[in-house]
Amino acid sequence: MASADHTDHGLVTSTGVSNEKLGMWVFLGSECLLFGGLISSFLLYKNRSGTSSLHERPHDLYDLAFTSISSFVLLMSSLTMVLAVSAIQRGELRNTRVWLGVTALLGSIFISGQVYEFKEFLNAGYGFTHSPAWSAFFALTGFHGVHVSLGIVMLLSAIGLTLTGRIGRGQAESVEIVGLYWHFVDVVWVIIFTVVYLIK
Amino acid sequence: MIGKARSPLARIVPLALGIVVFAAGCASNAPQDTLDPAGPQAKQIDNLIMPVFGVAGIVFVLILGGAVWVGLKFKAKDDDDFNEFPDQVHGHFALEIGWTIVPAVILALVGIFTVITIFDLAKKPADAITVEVTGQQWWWQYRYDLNNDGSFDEIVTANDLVIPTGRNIALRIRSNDVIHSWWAPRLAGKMDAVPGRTHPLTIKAPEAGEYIGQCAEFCGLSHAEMRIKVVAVSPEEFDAWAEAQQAPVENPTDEAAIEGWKIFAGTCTSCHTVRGMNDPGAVEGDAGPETSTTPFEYPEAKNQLANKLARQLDQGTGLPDLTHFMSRSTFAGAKFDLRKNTDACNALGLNWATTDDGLAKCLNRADLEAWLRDAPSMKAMHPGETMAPDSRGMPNFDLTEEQIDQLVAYLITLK
Amino acid sequence: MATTDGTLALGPGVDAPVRPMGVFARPGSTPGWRGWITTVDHKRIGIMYGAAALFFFLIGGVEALLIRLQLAAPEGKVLSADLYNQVYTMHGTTMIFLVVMPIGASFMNYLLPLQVGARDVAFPRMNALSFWVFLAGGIVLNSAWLLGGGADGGWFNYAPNNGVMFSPTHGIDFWNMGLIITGISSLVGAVNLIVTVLNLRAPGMTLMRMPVFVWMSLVTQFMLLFAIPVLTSAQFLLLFDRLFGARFFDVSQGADPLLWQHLFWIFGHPEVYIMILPAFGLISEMIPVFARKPIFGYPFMVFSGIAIGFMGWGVWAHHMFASGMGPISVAAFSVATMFIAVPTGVKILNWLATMWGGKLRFDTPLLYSVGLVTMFTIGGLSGVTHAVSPADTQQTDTYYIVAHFHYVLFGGALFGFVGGWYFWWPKVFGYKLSEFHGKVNFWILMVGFNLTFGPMHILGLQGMPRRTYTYRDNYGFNFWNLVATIGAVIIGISFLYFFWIIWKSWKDAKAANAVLSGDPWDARGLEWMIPCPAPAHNFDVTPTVTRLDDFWHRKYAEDESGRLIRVAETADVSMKGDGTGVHLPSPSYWPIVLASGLPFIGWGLIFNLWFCLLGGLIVITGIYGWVMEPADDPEAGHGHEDDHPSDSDDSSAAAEVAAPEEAALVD
Amino acid sequence: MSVDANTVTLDHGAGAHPTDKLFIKTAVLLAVVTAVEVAWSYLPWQDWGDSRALYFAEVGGLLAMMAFKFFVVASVFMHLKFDRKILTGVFYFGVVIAVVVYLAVLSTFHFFTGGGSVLPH
Amino acid sequence: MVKSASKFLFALAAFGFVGAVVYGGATAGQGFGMDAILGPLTFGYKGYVGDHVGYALLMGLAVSAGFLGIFLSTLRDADAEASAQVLGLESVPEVPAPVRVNYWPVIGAFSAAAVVVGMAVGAGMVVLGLVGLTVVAVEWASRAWADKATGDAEVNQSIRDRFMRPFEVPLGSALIVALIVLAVSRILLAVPQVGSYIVFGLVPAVILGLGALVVTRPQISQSAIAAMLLVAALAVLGGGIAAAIAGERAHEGGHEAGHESSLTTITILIPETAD
Ligand code: HEA
Ligand code: HEA
Ligand code: HEC
Ligand code: CUA
Ligand SMILES: [Cu+2]
Repeated sequence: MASADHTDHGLVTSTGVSNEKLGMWVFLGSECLLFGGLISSFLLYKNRSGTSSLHERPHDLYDLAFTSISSFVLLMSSLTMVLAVSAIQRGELRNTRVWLGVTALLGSIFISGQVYEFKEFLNAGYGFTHSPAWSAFFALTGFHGVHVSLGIVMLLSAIGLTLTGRIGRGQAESVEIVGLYWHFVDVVWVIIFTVVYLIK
Repeated sequence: MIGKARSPLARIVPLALGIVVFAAGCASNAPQDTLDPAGPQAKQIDNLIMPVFGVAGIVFVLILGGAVWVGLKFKAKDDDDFNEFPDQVHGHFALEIGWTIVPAVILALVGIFTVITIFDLAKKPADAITVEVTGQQWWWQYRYDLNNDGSFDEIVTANDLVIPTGRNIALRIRSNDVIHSWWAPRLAGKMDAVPGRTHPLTIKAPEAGEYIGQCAEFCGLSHAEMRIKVVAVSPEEFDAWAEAQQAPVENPTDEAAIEGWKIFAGTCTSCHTVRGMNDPGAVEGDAGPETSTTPFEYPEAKNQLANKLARQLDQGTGLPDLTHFMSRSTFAGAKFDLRKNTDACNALGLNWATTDDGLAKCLNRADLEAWLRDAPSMKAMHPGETMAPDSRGMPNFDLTEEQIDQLVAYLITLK
Repeated sequence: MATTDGTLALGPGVDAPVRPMGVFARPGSTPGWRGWITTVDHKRIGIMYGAAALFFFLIGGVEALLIRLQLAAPEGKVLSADLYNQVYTMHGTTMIFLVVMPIGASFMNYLLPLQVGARDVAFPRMNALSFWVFLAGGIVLNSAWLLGGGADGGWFNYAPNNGVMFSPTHGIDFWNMGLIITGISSLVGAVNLIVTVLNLRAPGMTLMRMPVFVWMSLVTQFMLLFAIPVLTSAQFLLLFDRLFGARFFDVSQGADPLLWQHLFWIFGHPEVYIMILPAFGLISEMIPVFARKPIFGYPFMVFSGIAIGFMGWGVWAHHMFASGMGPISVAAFSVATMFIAVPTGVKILNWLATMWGGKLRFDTPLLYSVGLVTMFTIGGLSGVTHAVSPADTQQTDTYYIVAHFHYVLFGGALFGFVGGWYFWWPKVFGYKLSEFHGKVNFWILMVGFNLTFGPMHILGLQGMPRRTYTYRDNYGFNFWNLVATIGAVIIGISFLYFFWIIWKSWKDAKAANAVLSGDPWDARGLEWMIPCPAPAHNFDVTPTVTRLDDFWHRKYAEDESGRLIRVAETADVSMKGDGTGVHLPSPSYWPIVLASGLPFIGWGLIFNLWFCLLGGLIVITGIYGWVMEPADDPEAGHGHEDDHPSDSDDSSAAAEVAAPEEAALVD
Repeated sequence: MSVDANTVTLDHGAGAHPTDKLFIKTAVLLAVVTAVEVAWSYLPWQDWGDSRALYFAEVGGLLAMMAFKFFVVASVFMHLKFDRKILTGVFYFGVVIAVVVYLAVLSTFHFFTGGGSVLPH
Repeated sequence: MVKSASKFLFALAAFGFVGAVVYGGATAGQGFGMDAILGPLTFGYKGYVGDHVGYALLMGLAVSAGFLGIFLSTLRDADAEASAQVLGLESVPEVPAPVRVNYWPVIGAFSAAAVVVGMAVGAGMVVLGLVGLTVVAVEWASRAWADKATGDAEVNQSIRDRFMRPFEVPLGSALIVALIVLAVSRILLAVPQVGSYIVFGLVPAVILGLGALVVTRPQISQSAIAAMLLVAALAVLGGGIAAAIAGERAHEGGHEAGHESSLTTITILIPETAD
């Protein structure tokens, strides 16, 4: 595969950043407001866990040790993601695939942890429809989970595309952009972990 | 080409000015006119806004006048050579800074008075009567705490808010279902009734009379018909009224009324309350209803949404309390007059129904009967076909004319 | 590795058929409706936005007329209470989301690339996507009329009245899904246009050389970018509540309905500036042309626009003055709101100053521009009286508010847009709209508009609440309501007239069969440098910009005495539109395919989740088909290899910007 | 975020390319901070009294570490530090608006003054 | 042009559709009437559909087969004969038979078997079998079509890819994620709480370590990596299945009683400034 870089097309932009990358960053700026809305809904509602006899609040049931591990996992996936990006920038396709794969796997483990956590709460009698606090909890973490899952699908697709040759060194930026999304999701978890889990 | 006289704004200005002038001099028979304040709270608002209208009016004249003037003055002549250019001014820093600062200063002034007024109006009034105002689809309920001891007196009314003149009334505004907004323009600005929250509003009526208002937040089907009537009476009259409100009802003696009483106990009490009512069943065949002392047991009224929420939120019940129904002048969210709206009847005041004569002359029997005949056709409601738990409003009971007469005969005993 | 675009061999010695990949080839430039469906040309997309918005305007307008008919006299019987609530809700929603916003989008799509000197937008396929998604959202929203009735909670749909308990029909679900979908469209569009403006400017076009319209669009798109997700998050909460039994607005479990109000208005207030700023930008382009002077105080115009954009984020709670937030919040938002009048005032005065001392040619676009300046001021001033929060507790939810926002929305945004139509019509369609009829129409509209909405000030101050399907005979409301209804009919007639004008001017132009010059108004922006109508490839060569209003300065320059004189004939500094060898982004099927999946997801959530599956499949197909689509039409015979980045959108447009550049400056 | 440098030929990030070593170091740093965060939240704050100052120390510490992590991930992993400033501009623009606006919302609910009770009573 | 391949697909579509309507109506338990037909016809919007899963699968079969059919018949040039017509050739170019191995029949047979066995064992297996059958039908049909498209196997493959990849890549990825998530979360649920920490901490550590290993040792061959992945996949799946069979761990006496402030409702009083 030809290692055509953008510059080979004579691509010129007013800011020196490619359209795709600028577009992704602009989009991430917008995502802040989306997650902000969900986070503040949760904060507002976190103590409002309903009127039935089951009135424990989300933070009465957290398994902090477990969630800490899952935060580590996601954090490490950010590392592997960035390693994948620098691998492809160097043109090491094999390593790119490995790191992308590891990232995807770590992401999947994170999601498994979330499913596990959700199931535990459900077992304790708290579901999405229980009360404002629980609705907000599931909506926020679930939304994040959906983002992570989409990220994983993107990563796996990227692996697939490196295999068929549609992504090569010349398209390192595509991987970088997937990476931006991935890191953003990680950064959102950084906030959720502190604001939702650690602060009582 | 368009002639000179028809420059862009020549027509708008007189029209717009006319509007402003007209708006300022308020219309005569507008009972909800915000520009005709009566209570001190409304007056305070009025005093604040009038100068602001003035400022706005001046800016309005300056800008629109300016636009017209510029338009006329610099309009190109038909024979102008367009290749002759006007001065190519690119801007004028001082000027622009000027018209940044001047409005800012004006607004800062307005802002100061606004903030002062906000905090002034939010003050907790001294020596007030507390009234809990509960909005529900689509009428208002009032509960009184006359001595402010935190527990309610046995005064529960609907539609008419009776208050003494010259006294601060501290309203505690709540809701049993969706958001409403309590608004009697001549007394005060609006305050939303938000379920789950309690919002304060202070009103005071300097003079006796009726102050008209209306629910002002869209609250569903009959939002347009969720009306408000504040009846201000002298303190003496108020005390008498308050005492009468707390008295228990008497059992009916009239034969038709007794029949009506039975129907009421059978059909209506699943929703409505009549405090102190006796069980008509317990006195059947006895010496007479007036000797009965068995208090009536109300079936649980769970079929209406408002009731459910009211219980959960621990606030006023969700359906009109009819104990002293005949002391009101309106019914069904003040949509209909109970006391005929004639000068003679209005002059009878709160006690219009205490005399047979007053009742005969002033009872709006037609609407009341129509209500009992088929309430949903009188006011858009969601009564729910099977009185479902989310029903809101009074259903049609397919009563016969005779039953309706009997019910009315009973209702008019609820003085 | 097999190349996906290789010519398919039919066997030895057989030539490839014309379309080697059948329907899977990237479509070429097709004429007719297929060409429109697959187009990625920003100009065509702009036109489609405008056409769709006009269509929705008819719907919203008919709804408005129904409202006015019902209210013409007390105790009206045209609509039932239930129907009235649906009609006014859909009226407001339609006008805002399906009329004013897309007309703004239409102007921005058409003009931004031209005004910054670009070949197309940054992501042409995404541009097509945002249009089709918008259309899908509009269809979902309005499909409610056919599937059980429209939303009935008002355009801001307060909780908990928007819950299933209180609004059991599906109307609000359609509202919710429809607006989530149009939100996606706005978001995609915002990313696209922001990148376009930031990245695709012609050489020499620095930020402070961009036309004011480009600036206002940039601010608008940033506001959209940040406002839309807030609405979306609120709508997701509502969706979960209504369709999956969540408790976000269940008061009996401790929810607080004010949460919805905050989220809605954090979106809602920036939204009102999103609606007005494009119109501000348009008239900033038009007034200088007809005053024959440059815009007065360009930097102030730019910075006040930016200031409005910033301040717009700090005032949302002025819609909640009566909601019981407590005096501190009320005071803060009250004061913040007032100060937004400052930058807006700067704009108004700068427009007047631009006209001042000019040589005003009152063509229709200028009439509408002045109409905006004056009518918007009226609306702005009533806005300031709302900002006085104690007074607003008397005004809120009355017709005084209705008067305010129709003055700013109709008298502001729509006046600017209609003026813009007159101004840019020749650029888009190659013929001018009739000046004579345009002026007559303006005055009819002006009278109708003021008759309709002027009296609402009075009605509101007299205490007539909005959103009421009926009013009483003896409240003093009758006369002005009748006047307003008459006014509304006049507005209606003036729009019928407008449509007739379009038709008539088109016929006349066809009969006359004259070719319009590229610069019929002697205007200033780069878009006037190319022929009317604009050729598909925009500029023959990418212009190099040396100052604001570059095109104007190529025509005119100052002589020794400082007076402006013509230095070049327009034709000499214009482009002929005959550029060759310009490679344009290829059309694509996938945007419309992807968009067509969304309504199914929307309907599916409401009726049957299996539809979601179908919709989801379509969307996924769309996305991956899109990603794997070759960057070019294979027939184009374009030499360079096709291994474009696949996870991201086409960089083709950007790549193609590298078309020939102007070698030397003209002067 | 004004970028007046017009039409710059594209390059992948101005400045030198960060090395993998830097990324690994960063990750270790982040891991350490996360560990401190967790430990911080396990400290027996209640036993030390319930003064406001203590409360602010607890919550403030957590928030500070969170902000630090956010910033580091964005700067290093997401290359903001090495990339053109416009990217930092558009992203942090959103972050700042989100933070300011949502904090304002929460304070209208008296969230920080007892209504939603983050503070001890 | 409707050729035999598309005819087959249309027949399959019709079969699936009729099957879906009959099945949906029959399992609706509504007796025979308008509803029983209307329901399945309108996707349950008007009237009833019985067993949703079976109905949806049959419908899915109908839709996908129909889609393929339309697709095939629009693609005149995919057909040798048609191409010949277009090009005005005298003779139809020769189309060699496909040479690649076809696994789909085997998978199809397994799926069919799963359905049959599932009839006896349980609904889950039937569903699995039906899903398998659908996948097989789609994949096989697309491949059969692509194999005849031209004489060049590589080109055929690329045609097939262009068409199928948009489905395969995302659905395949999603499937992988779903399997991992299901399996791992099952394991976490089955082991005791401390064990869950260990599993949850160890698995990512191993993944990370192996990743680092592979990257730093370029000599590790492709097949070794594949073997590693296979082992890991088997471990995860095996663990998941075992965990699912074992069921969730017993609940450890619930959580501590929790806080006692049974807040019934939250009522917010707006503070008024004092006099
Ligand atoms: C295009 C849309 C648009 C625009 C631009 C504006 C502009 C403004 N709006 Fe408006 N507004 C709406 C659309 C808009 N609004 C809508 C749709 C609603 C109702 C929503 C609903 O409830 O359904 C609404 C409601 C609304 C309310 C809530 C009312 C209520 O429901 O109780 C308030 C309150 O403060 C308000 C204020 C303002 C202010 C201060 C401005 C300012 O930006 C105006 C500034 C302009 C000027 C002031 C004129 C020019 C200035 C000068 C010439 C300088 C000199 C001036 C002075 C010194 C005063 N608006
Ligand atoms: C840009 C936005 C916009 C525009 C252009 C309009 C245009 C109009 N609006 Fe709009 N309106 C809103 C935005 C807008 N509105 C919003 C946001 C609300 C609040 C909703 C809510 O409370 O939730 C509202 C609410 C609203 C109300 C208050 C309803 C209530 O509170 O109960 C009223 C009442 O008169 C009204 C009237 C009109 C009229 C008469 C027009 C006219 O200008 C319309 C003119 C257009 C036409 C007439 C159509 C074009 C012509 C034809 C179709 C030809 C056929 C015509 C004839 C034969 C006569 N509007
Ligand atoms: C299902 C509940 C229900 C039942 C049963 C019911 N009502 Fe009502 N009633 C209502 C509601 C709700 C209203 C308030 C309607 C409104 O104004 O919007 C009302 C209002 C009234 C009013 C007007 C009260 C006022 O002050 O506004 C009267 C009188 C009345 N009902 C009488 C009766 C009688 C007599 C019966 C028995 C035949 C009856 N109701 C049975 C629900 C009920
Ligand atoms: Cu109650 Cu409106
Ligand atoms: Cu606003």
